[in-house]
Amino acid sequence: MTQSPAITVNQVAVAYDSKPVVSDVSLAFPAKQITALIGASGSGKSTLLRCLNRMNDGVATVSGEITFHGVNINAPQVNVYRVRQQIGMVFQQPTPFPLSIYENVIYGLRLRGVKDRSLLDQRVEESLKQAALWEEVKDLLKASAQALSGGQQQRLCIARTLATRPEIILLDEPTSALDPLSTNQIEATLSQLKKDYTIIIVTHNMQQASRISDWTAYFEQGKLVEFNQTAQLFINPKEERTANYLSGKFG
Amino acid sequence: MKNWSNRLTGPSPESRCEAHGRWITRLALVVIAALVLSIIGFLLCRGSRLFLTGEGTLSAFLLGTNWDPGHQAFGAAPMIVTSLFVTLLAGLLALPLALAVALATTEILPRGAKRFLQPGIELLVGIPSVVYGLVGLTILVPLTRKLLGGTGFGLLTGAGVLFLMVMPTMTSMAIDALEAVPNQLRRASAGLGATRWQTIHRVVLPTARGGILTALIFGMARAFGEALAVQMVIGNAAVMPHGLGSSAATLTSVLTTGMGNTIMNTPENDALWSLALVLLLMSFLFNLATRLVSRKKG
Amino acid sequence: MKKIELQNRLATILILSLAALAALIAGGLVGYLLASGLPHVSWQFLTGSTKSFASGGGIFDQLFNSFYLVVLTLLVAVPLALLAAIYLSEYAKQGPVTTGLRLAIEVLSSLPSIVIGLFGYLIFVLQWRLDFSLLAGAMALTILNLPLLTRACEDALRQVPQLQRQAGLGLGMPKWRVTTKLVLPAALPGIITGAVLSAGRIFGEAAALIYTAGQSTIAVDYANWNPFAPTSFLNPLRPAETLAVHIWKVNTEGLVPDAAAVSSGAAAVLIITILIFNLAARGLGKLLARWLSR
Amino acid sequence: MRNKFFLVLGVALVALLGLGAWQAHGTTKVTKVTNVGSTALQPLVEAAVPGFLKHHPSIHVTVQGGGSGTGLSQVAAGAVDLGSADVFAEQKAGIDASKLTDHIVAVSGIVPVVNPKLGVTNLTSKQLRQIFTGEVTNWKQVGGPDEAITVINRASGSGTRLAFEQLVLKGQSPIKAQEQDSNGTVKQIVANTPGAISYIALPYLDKTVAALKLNGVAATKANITTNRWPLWSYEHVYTRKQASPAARAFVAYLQSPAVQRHLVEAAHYVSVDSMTVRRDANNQLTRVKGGE
Repeated sequence: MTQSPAITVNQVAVAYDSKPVVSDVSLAFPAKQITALIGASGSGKSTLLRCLNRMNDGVATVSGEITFHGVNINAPQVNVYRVRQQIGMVFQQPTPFPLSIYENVIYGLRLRGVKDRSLLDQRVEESLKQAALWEEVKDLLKASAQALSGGQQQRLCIARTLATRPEIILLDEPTSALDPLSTNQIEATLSQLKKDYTIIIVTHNMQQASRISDWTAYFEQGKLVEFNQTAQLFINPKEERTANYLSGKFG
Repeated sequence: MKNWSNRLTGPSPESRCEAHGRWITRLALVVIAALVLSIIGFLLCRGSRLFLTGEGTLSAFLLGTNWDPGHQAFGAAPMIVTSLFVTLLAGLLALPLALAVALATTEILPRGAKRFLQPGIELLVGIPSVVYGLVGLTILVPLTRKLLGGTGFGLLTGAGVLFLMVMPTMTSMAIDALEAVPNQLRRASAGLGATRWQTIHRVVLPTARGGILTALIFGMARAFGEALAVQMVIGNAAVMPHGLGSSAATLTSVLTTGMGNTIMNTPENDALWSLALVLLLMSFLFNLATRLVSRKKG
Repeated sequence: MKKIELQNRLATILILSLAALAALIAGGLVGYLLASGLPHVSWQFLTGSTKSFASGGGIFDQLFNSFYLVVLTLLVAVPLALLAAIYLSEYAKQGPVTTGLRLAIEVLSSLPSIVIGLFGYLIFVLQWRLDFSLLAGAMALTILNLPLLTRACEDALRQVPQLQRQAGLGLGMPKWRVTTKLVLPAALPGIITGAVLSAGRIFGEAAALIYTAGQSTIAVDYANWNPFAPTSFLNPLRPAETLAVHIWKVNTEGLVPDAAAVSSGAAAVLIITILIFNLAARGLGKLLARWLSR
Repeated sequence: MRNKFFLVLGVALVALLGLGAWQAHGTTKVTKVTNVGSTALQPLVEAAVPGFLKHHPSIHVTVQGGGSGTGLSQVAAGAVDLGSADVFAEQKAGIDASKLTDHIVAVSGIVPVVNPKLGVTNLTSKQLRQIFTGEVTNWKQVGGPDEAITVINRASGSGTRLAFEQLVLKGQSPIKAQEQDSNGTVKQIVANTPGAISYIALPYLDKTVAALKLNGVAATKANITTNRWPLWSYEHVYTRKQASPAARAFVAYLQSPAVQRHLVEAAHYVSVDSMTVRRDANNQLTRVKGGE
């Protein structure tokens, strides 16, 4: 690793009520790379992802340190909204708001009080281009976002996240509700985006992890088992449990 | 480093907006809580006067069967029994029909049916209780007279009018409860080869049970508190009922009839407030019981 | 297999016939009221004012008062119930306090309206010196409608998918913004249904108003738009008799010879008014949803 | 832009309201007089308000119901200016009658009524008493058809019931029967129930029910003024001993010829002036001179 990590997780444990879901995870996510979090359902990978922009606030108790630019984001004086503006999130299912495509993209900016029309126009075009949606929707910016197909909606959600210019984008199984064609398009988009953004993606699809990610972390029962460059981890896993999971053996 | 820690900490328009929102919703809740608690406190205070002044005893009030406040007889048992019975009867009559309408609109009939139903239900809710009472007097009382003999005034007629009054509210809430059942569940059940009835019976109804119980509670609560309409058809005589056709009086009807004719802070008036307190306590117990039942099974 | 299908068919028939029975009862009721009331409704009846002892009185004042009281009450009750519902569904943690509060609110719904009316009389009318007034009536009716309204709002809010909230939060929006901008517009149809049902109860309520808004109307000036003027029709501090109270009064202590006609005519007018009001409220709700989500 | 629009709208609204408040404040001061009490008397008192307003434009009178008990309680507590009642304050326990001033504004006849299909037109005082005490339960026992008697009593504590019990039952207690509070409801129930009997105030009598003669005497105004028809009671308006001038003015107007000659007649009450007897709170009759 030549660059300093984008965000660092140090001895993090998460519990719902008093039931632990993630325990003692330490991990440094490399900047401007795609990191995939894999593991069986309930392994705690989604929970960890949601901790990275404090989406677990009020839902679970998080201990340990999550450091972003030297700041522990769970510190009491930290403003959660500013963290989330720097670390965006895209969810399993497309979540377009019941508005036009244009309004969806600039939603975050509008709320921040940006009024400059030309800046907004420019952001819409940029973000949609980055999300590889511009060509398909440039003539229907005023149309309702809910008329788009599932794949288009998900790319719109990515564009919406991009429009606020975050540093890190968290994706929680972004293609699990999509068909293979749309999945391909999203993957291509993500590969393009890593030039400018740090991307952390939770996926159940191991091919997807191996196709697009630079780094992969394997989780089992709330613990980080192995973290390595994707090629290494998939071809030559150091841990037996990783190897078992990758080859479809459990227990 | 310094730069970043500045960028991520301290208040922002967002955090101010959030604090503002929390504050305003909490304020609303405090206002409501204050209102509710002051009413409850008010009733506790007024309702216990009869016993505190020594004019009546609690046991004589709850178990006595002679209600004649003008002559220091404060036995509220006949009204308690009547209120409970009439409410239960109305609820039990209304529930199947309300549920049937709700099932028909959400599970069987095409979606358009709801459009006609909803305004209809809302209309029925808005008809003043006096009008329900008049309808009861001109239609239900003669009907009961033919059916059971006697005067036609009595428990059954009272329950009938209440049934008419609570059915719309219950239907509307039952529809909401059924609509809250996710469609995936229905599809999953149908996908397993279940018939519509099996899906309703094994998936939809169990899932919506909490909501249906709430509909029942709200419907019966309204029946419990209704006065003007019942008073016109139940015979309004404070005696222990001995059959479906016998005249009786509910807590609310006695309360409403007597309130305007008694002087405040006299035992007669205090006894009426005690009736109101009983009403409050009974519906409290009733709510609590329903909650426990739905929690145990759900 | 055969048995299951037979069972299915029987159950369907049973449900449909029970539903048809309910519809028949309800339809018969409304039809009966309209049929017995509409013949007495005339332009003069709608626009005239009440007479004390002679026949031929109208109901214009009462009709307007009903409308105004519904508006005033909803103005007080809906924000209060909605904010409380937002707190209960979005902010509050499940615990004994919220459960207790919910229970208390629900228990409130079974209090007879005359008790609420007397409470309103002793507190609002006397203690707070509001006199017999629309405002005192609106506050009593607010109490009466809080349980149903809070419940309806809370249910409506809860039915908005969690994902929509998360999407907003993920963009760095504060929860309050997410609630007002995303959740509220989506929940609006449910909230409107609750409000419309409450409006129905307000239109039909009499017992709670007898001691609060009063059962007589002062002569008001429909040309005076200043809500502070004592005789203005918009003054919320004037006593006002609503249509339902009028129906009650005519039936109980009416001295007019045509009491039965006035009562049934007023009931028919009330039914039609509620219908119009509800349709208008729904239309308005659609506009509001569009406006809120912008 | 939208925000600006609403800001302007809001400012304009506040300005208008402020102007309105200022303007309303500047107008002549209005004195409020509130009357609470007997629902039966309410229509009469309410009808007097427009005429009173012509003479005293600055006094606004509000007339509300609530029942005689409420009226007496509230006027005694000082919550309202006037309390109307159909009983003497002395007859109600819990009211300090010495603090109140009684103003009798009308006399109301009480008339027993039966279902019109019954065909009974006359009863003796004894028969009426026996019906209401439950000694007689079938109409054929008093010369009517073979039909069970349905007794509908008035709400206990109401003025009409008190008067009826004192004048008809003479101290015996009535059977437990259906109780109704208002004249209108009683009338509707009697009209709809075969074999029903009850009693209402004379102004409320109409064709839906049949009035009974008592010992052959009909309930007419002329018979009431001479006490040949003994079932009648006063309609009172009470004020506190130190009533406000506005309240006193209104009571005076209620007792003035303008109301007594026209409104009282129109409402089918009997004017106080035309009575040749007077009755006190203890039911003692005294003959007065004059009358008509």
